[in-house]
Amino acid sequence: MTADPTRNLVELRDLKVAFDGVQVLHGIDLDVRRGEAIGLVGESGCGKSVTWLAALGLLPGKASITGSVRVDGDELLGAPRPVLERVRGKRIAMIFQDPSSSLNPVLRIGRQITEALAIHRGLAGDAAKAEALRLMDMVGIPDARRRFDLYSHEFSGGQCQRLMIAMALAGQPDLLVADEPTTALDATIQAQILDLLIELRAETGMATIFISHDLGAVSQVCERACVMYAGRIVEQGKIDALFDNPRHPYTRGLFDALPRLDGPRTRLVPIAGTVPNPRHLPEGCAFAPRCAHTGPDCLSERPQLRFNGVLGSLACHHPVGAAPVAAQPVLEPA
Amino acid sequence: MVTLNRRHALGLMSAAAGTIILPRMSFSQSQRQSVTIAVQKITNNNTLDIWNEQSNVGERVFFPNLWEGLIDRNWMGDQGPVASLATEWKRIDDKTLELKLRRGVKFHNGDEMTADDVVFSFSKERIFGNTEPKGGKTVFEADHKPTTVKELPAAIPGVARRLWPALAGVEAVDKYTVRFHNATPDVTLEGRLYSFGSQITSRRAWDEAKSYTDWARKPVTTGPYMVGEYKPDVSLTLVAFDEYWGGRPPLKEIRFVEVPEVASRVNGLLSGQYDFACDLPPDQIGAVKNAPGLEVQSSTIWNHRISTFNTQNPVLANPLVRRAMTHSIDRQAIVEALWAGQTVVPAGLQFESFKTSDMFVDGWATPEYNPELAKKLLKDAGYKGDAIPYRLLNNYYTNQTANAQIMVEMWKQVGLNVEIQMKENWAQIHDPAGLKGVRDWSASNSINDPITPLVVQFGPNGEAQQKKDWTNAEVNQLSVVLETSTDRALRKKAITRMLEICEREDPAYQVLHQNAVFTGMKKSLKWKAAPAFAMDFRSGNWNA
Amino acid sequence: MLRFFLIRILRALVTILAVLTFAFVVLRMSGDPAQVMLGPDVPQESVDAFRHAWGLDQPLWIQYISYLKAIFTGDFGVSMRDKASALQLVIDRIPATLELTIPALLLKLVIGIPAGVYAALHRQSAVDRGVILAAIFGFTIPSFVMGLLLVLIFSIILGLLPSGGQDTWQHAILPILTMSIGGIGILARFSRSAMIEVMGQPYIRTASAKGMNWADVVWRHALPNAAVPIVTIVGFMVGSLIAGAVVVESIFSWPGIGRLLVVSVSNRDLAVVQCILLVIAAAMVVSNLIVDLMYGWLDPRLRSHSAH
Amino acid sequence: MTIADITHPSPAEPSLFVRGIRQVRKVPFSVAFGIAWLAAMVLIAFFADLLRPYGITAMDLRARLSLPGNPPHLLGTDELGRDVLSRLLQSIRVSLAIAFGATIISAVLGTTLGFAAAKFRGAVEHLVLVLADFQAALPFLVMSLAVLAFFGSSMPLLIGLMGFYGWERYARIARGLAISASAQGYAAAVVQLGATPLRVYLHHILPNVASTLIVSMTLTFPEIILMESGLSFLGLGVQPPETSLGNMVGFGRDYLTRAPWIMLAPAIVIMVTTLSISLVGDWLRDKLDPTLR
Amino acid sequence: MAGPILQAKDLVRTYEVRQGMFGRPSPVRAVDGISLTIMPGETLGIVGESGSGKSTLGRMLLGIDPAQAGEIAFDGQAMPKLGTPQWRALRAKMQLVYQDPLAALDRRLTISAQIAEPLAIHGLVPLEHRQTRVAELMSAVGLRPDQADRYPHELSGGQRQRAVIARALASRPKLLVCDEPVSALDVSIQAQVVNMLRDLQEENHIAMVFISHDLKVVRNIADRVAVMYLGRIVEEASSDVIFQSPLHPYTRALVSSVPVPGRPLKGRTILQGEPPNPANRPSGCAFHPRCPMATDICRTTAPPLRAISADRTAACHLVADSAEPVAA
Repeated sequence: MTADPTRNLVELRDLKVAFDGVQVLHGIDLDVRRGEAIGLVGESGCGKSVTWLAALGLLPGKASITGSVRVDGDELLGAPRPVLERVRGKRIAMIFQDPSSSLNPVLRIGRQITEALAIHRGLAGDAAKAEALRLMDMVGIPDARRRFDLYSHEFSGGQCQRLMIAMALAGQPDLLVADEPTTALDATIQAQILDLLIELRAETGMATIFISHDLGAVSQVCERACVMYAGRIVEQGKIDALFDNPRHPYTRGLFDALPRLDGPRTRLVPIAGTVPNPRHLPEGCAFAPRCAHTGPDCLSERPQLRFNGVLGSLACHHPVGAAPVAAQPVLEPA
Repeated sequence: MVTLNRRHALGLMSAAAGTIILPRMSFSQSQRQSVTIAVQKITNNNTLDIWNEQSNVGERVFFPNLWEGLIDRNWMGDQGPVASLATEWKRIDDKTLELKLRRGVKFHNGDEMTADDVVFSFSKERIFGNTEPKGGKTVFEADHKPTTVKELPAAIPGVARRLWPALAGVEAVDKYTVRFHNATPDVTLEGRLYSFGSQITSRRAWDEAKSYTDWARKPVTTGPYMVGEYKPDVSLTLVAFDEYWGGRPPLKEIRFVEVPEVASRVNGLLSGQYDFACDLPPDQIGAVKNAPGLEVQSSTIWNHRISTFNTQNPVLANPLVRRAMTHSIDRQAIVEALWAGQTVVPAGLQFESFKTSDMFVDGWATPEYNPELAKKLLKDAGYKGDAIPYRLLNNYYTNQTANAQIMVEMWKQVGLNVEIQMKENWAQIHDPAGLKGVRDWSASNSINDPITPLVVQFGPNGEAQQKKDWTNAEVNQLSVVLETSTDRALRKKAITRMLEICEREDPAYQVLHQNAVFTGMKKSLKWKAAPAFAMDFRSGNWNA
Repeated sequence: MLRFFLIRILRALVTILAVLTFAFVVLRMSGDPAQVMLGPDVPQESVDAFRHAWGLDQPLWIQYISYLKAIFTGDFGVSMRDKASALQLVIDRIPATLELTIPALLLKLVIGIPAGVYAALHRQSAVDRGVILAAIFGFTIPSFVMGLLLVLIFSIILGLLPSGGQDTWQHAILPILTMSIGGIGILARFSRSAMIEVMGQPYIRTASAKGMNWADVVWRHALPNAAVPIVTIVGFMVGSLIAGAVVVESIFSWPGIGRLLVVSVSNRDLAVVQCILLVIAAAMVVSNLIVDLMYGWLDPRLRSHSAH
Repeated sequence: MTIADITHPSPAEPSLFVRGIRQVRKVPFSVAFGIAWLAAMVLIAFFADLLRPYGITAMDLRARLSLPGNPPHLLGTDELGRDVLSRLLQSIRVSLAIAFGATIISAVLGTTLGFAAAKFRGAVEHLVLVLADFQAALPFLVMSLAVLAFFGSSMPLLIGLMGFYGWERYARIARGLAISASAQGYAAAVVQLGATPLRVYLHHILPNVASTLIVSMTLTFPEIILMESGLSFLGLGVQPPETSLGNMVGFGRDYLTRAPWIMLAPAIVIMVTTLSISLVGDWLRDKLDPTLR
Repeated sequence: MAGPILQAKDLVRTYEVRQGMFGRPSPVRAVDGISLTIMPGETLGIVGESGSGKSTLGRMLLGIDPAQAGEIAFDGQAMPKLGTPQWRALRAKMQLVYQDPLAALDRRLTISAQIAEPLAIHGLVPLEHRQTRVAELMSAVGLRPDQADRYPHELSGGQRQRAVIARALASRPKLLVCDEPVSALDVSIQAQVVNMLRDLQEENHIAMVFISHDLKVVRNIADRVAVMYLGRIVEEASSDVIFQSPLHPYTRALVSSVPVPGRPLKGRTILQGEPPNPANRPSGCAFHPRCPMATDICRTTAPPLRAISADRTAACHLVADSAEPVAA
């Protein structure tokens, strides 16, 4: 494939998803360049997983999806099933939150990996097995040869996630979408998996989408992050800029709510209230009811996501923090 | 031998002719038709032994095609006696009957029938077991000593002794003459000879059979058809016995198939799968008749449907209540509704056959349908509406359940509270535990004498009294008269009085109607049903 | 696992013993077979002789002990009607029943499962609704009504097929159809819900995300998982193969074990009834054991657990 | 995957009435039909005495097998000239009573045994499992055939026997759910609060497994109606002069060609009723299972 | 000052696990000789990987899982036998808050009914005052009065956890064991619940055992922290100290695996391997196969938990008897 290296690998344009008439995704625009690692951050229900399930056509039939999803310029939305199947796993691979239930319980692990190899690389027999063993080694499954014929329930959660990654790597994808890959895992294992993702990206050069509600994890894996709230991207930018100087009150709130391992043990600063019901979104800014910085315009007019040069983009009428390039963290209770 | 009788000569000639024109004959044999008959049940006991399978389904497959007696019933006629394996018979005295056997009768195994086979057919070994005749001792001990160790089913001796309570023995006078010796005087010896059971089987075949069951599955008899294949509960195939003394049978095969469902029998007849469908309830007549090419043969049979009373029931102990019950039933309405008018309400527990021996009581009738009278009787009896149990089998008899429901409704009209209790089998009907009331039964006339059914069923040894349903001292005295007296006038007086007691004064039962059978068949077959369950497939009744 | 199977086998044996005892107690407690066997008109001496001949005059517990003893020596008793070995009678009838029930089972499997799976994969489609409706219809019509209707249509009106009996293969068509229609409905409904359940599992999404084509996802990933619950109900159907024929064999005058049961029950042929109950129970128990084995084969998770 | 969090009090909560209307509108036609039919059946069962034009044994021997549609006998008469409509109404009552009684018995029996197995484990559990094996090993029709034929059929025996139908299904469900509820989750939480076992089982576990049990009941209910009709076919169901749907079909089968209404009227009622129960049951299962909403 | 509210000594809990198809059952020590003391009003944090036995320990402290060996005294009294009336009565004094509030709540009962349940069980508040008490509890945990008649599934995760906490507090317990109470919650909600727990605890002077794998939360809420590895406590100290200067290599690994926003992963020690299966307990120090500093003695001899300094214990051969951290 002769892909233009400067062109975006994946382009999402105005991606909207509704379930039974309830809009849960309100127009997502996102460009993924080759080799890039992007984090999608937000609370549960904000639409970060739905975005990519929708892009790959993995949502159940009752979901209605509009907008555009292009991979190397080829439209995926509304494309016939075979086209989608060629993209899945081959161009874009995806791994999921709960690795134990995401592996087929009645099929041997080895077979699940070789299956992917057969689909995307036409490997069969010993060649497939050798390659599968190599992948298992690569993701750090000890004693892969012996465990090739085991079933998923005979592996721990962390190992299942490694196996999922091995399976995802089988198609040598251009983009790996990791949907909360570490949420269900222990902190120590979480660190190992993050490490593995970083390493693999370095080795293979595949782009990574890292979906997580854990800001710490995102900051380690990604170069760029999008913060989502109620089905929209509310802030987007380089990881350092975003973390050093969050502009959106929501992003800011997320940081403030995190307890810290260092510094004085202070009272936590939560974000008041809860995420809104997608059936009953407020008219203006969806975050307005929980926001300490609202003006009258927030209640009436929804702020647009505005591109802000190198700093990324932002959808807020009343951003917090220092406006320009300032890198002064402001820590005060909200 | 000079005196060759005519039939014998004919037999020889045809046998000779047969050898000459064998090919043609086998051709014509293949031309002979076979029929398939759907029946509800082939046999109850899975044997083809007349003594073991004493039932109306047995009657159908046995007579007159398989089993023959010394004297046969005139199946297509008045049900009276006709000469069969015996050509003539005469009384030596009150207790002794001598019969001349027909010569040249062949068993299915090719043996000729002789006096020896007759003696065997009435032997301890074959039927009586260890029982002794009433009023005497077994004679001809040697003849009756079992020569084989075949186990006789436990039921047979009892059944045999019921039909031949006082048969002391059968004497083979010569090869073709036998004498029946009774321990007591009996006017009905001839009648007993054409009753269900007294038919003749080959001694050699019995001796050769490995077990009773083997024999009973394929009994060797003299009938026009012999057992081809018998699959219990499935089918019975009778095949033509071409050496039959009465000439070559008209059918190649008669196949009885067991089809328990009425609807399935009718359906099979309608779809042409069966030539005959037996045991049709009257309501199916229309469905068959309306189909092209099919007809229904209906005939009343010598069996009356009755219901009997249990006088141990405190309510029924009062004869007034029983009388009320007999007057509440509109028998004619039942006959019209359930039997499409195809049967009759008889003159009490009497049969036309009684007329042949002048034992028919003219002017006698079932109690009239008179609800007002019934109500009055109940009032007189002081009946308070106590429930009277009615133990009922589910259509053991044709229309039984429907008939019972109608009767209960009719009883209800006069204020009688009769409660149906459905039972599964006779043991439950007769279960001594619990209160009994009224139950269904039927009464058969098996010899042309009022001794059947009245004495046999309601006399001192009859089931009604044995089961303690009812008893009456006078009836018991009269029964002795009927059983032993040879004075016709006395006997007639006795039966008249017995009817009065059993049906009016101290009702033991009430007669409902005569039974009838309905057989659906293909019109083209030109066959007539006998007034019996038996189906006659001899040449006289085929394409006649 | 081994322990698990030992326990299962032990339980199976206890079950058979329970069935044996049940059959014995129910059959003996309910009255006297002699009366039924001999009919209403037989004299008392015959009844007594019969009862003595069959040991029915002995105390119940002695009969029970001798019955158990006989069973352990492989003697299943003798038919009171036929004097033949009860086991032999039953075995003679089994082929006829299997002639109907095995094709019926195959029909159920071949039509029911695919219909259910197809309906599950095309939920809310016309086909789905059709399958559900047809399934419920098939299941709600009493089998004798179904049988009579089929006879009415195919034998009487169309004259295509025989209405009863066991002579040719055409004779088997209507009874097989009658037997299978209800089962097809049950199996279709069951397969449908099993499949819907499986299709909602995360590993199906994983398989799709791998880029596997739809058919392979269904065949290789969904079906093996859906097979686990389906096997349960199929196992039950296999077990009831012999018993399932009671009504249909009566309608179609088919000389199988179902009719033998009905006839023997109404004749109180104790040995035969006991033997049939035993054979049926054994078939059920064995098929349940096989289902348990199949579980282990189909679902590796169960292999390492000693689950019940 | 959490797609929507529908937890919040929306600003303008619609009134109960409006919500009710919405609920009704959401019910598919087939389910609405099923509910209506079942309601009608229940009404008939309660008021059969008032509704039926004739007594069930009242016969008119002159008007046997009269065609449906005539004014005195809307559904015609049967072989004894009894009004089919009257008998049908009574049959519905009797069949529903049997099916209902038997379903309740088997549900109570099964649930109790299932809970007992879950609570005591060990020997009790094995005993229950052996009983369940026994029940599964003898196909129900065969067992009923043996019992009823030998003891004779009566209403209490019939209901009692039918009460055994499907109990093992409830027992398995109840046992499984109770064990998993006790292992973790709400039941353990309540135990931890200091509740007595009785309170835990009756107040918490039972209401929670009730929906599954009710769905299971919707499965057994039509099966029992069918089973009774099968027994009636063999002459072992409800006994005359009492009548039931199965009994009517059983006795009416001989009149299939001559007077089809005798059999078809109850057969159609059986079909539509079981169909309705299945439809409503399926719908209920979806409604009661929050994961499918 | 009063004595400890809860004192546990040498607690052991084993259960049998069958390995493989034909394996014999072998005992697995989920909790292996743990001693703890909790003072009234104090919060003890317990951290460790999954399988370390921390949840089992929590349940044992409450007497829900019986101990096979060792003893527990609550308020100076020995723990009564599981399931006895005395045991049930004691439930009013000690309560458990679960990780998954949805599972812990009966989905067929309203929130208020469930909050009132301990009151009914223990007959604490007369019927007529129960509603008032429930209302108080609800407002204490930050639930609105209009939510009283809602069912669990109608609430958000955070609200459900509040309801569980309200239920746990209804009987005014002296000890609260929280098993991962906030791990299933979003960050913003997590902070709300943690704050609330702290406030309630202070107001009511409740002792608390806070079990979590999230070091950041534990640090924030706990006064003292015990680190568990494979059924044993490997280090225990005040929470200010233990994460600042972890002594045990395992604690250090745990601390360094916590991702901190804005701080890259590079240069951290990542613990390799999986948490070991309790059924195959390594010889010597259970941690030695994963320990970057393991020496021979670690492979053969299990280090005892010993006091390193005042208020600080650790179980490691390499930790010196001073408060100095081991050399990296």
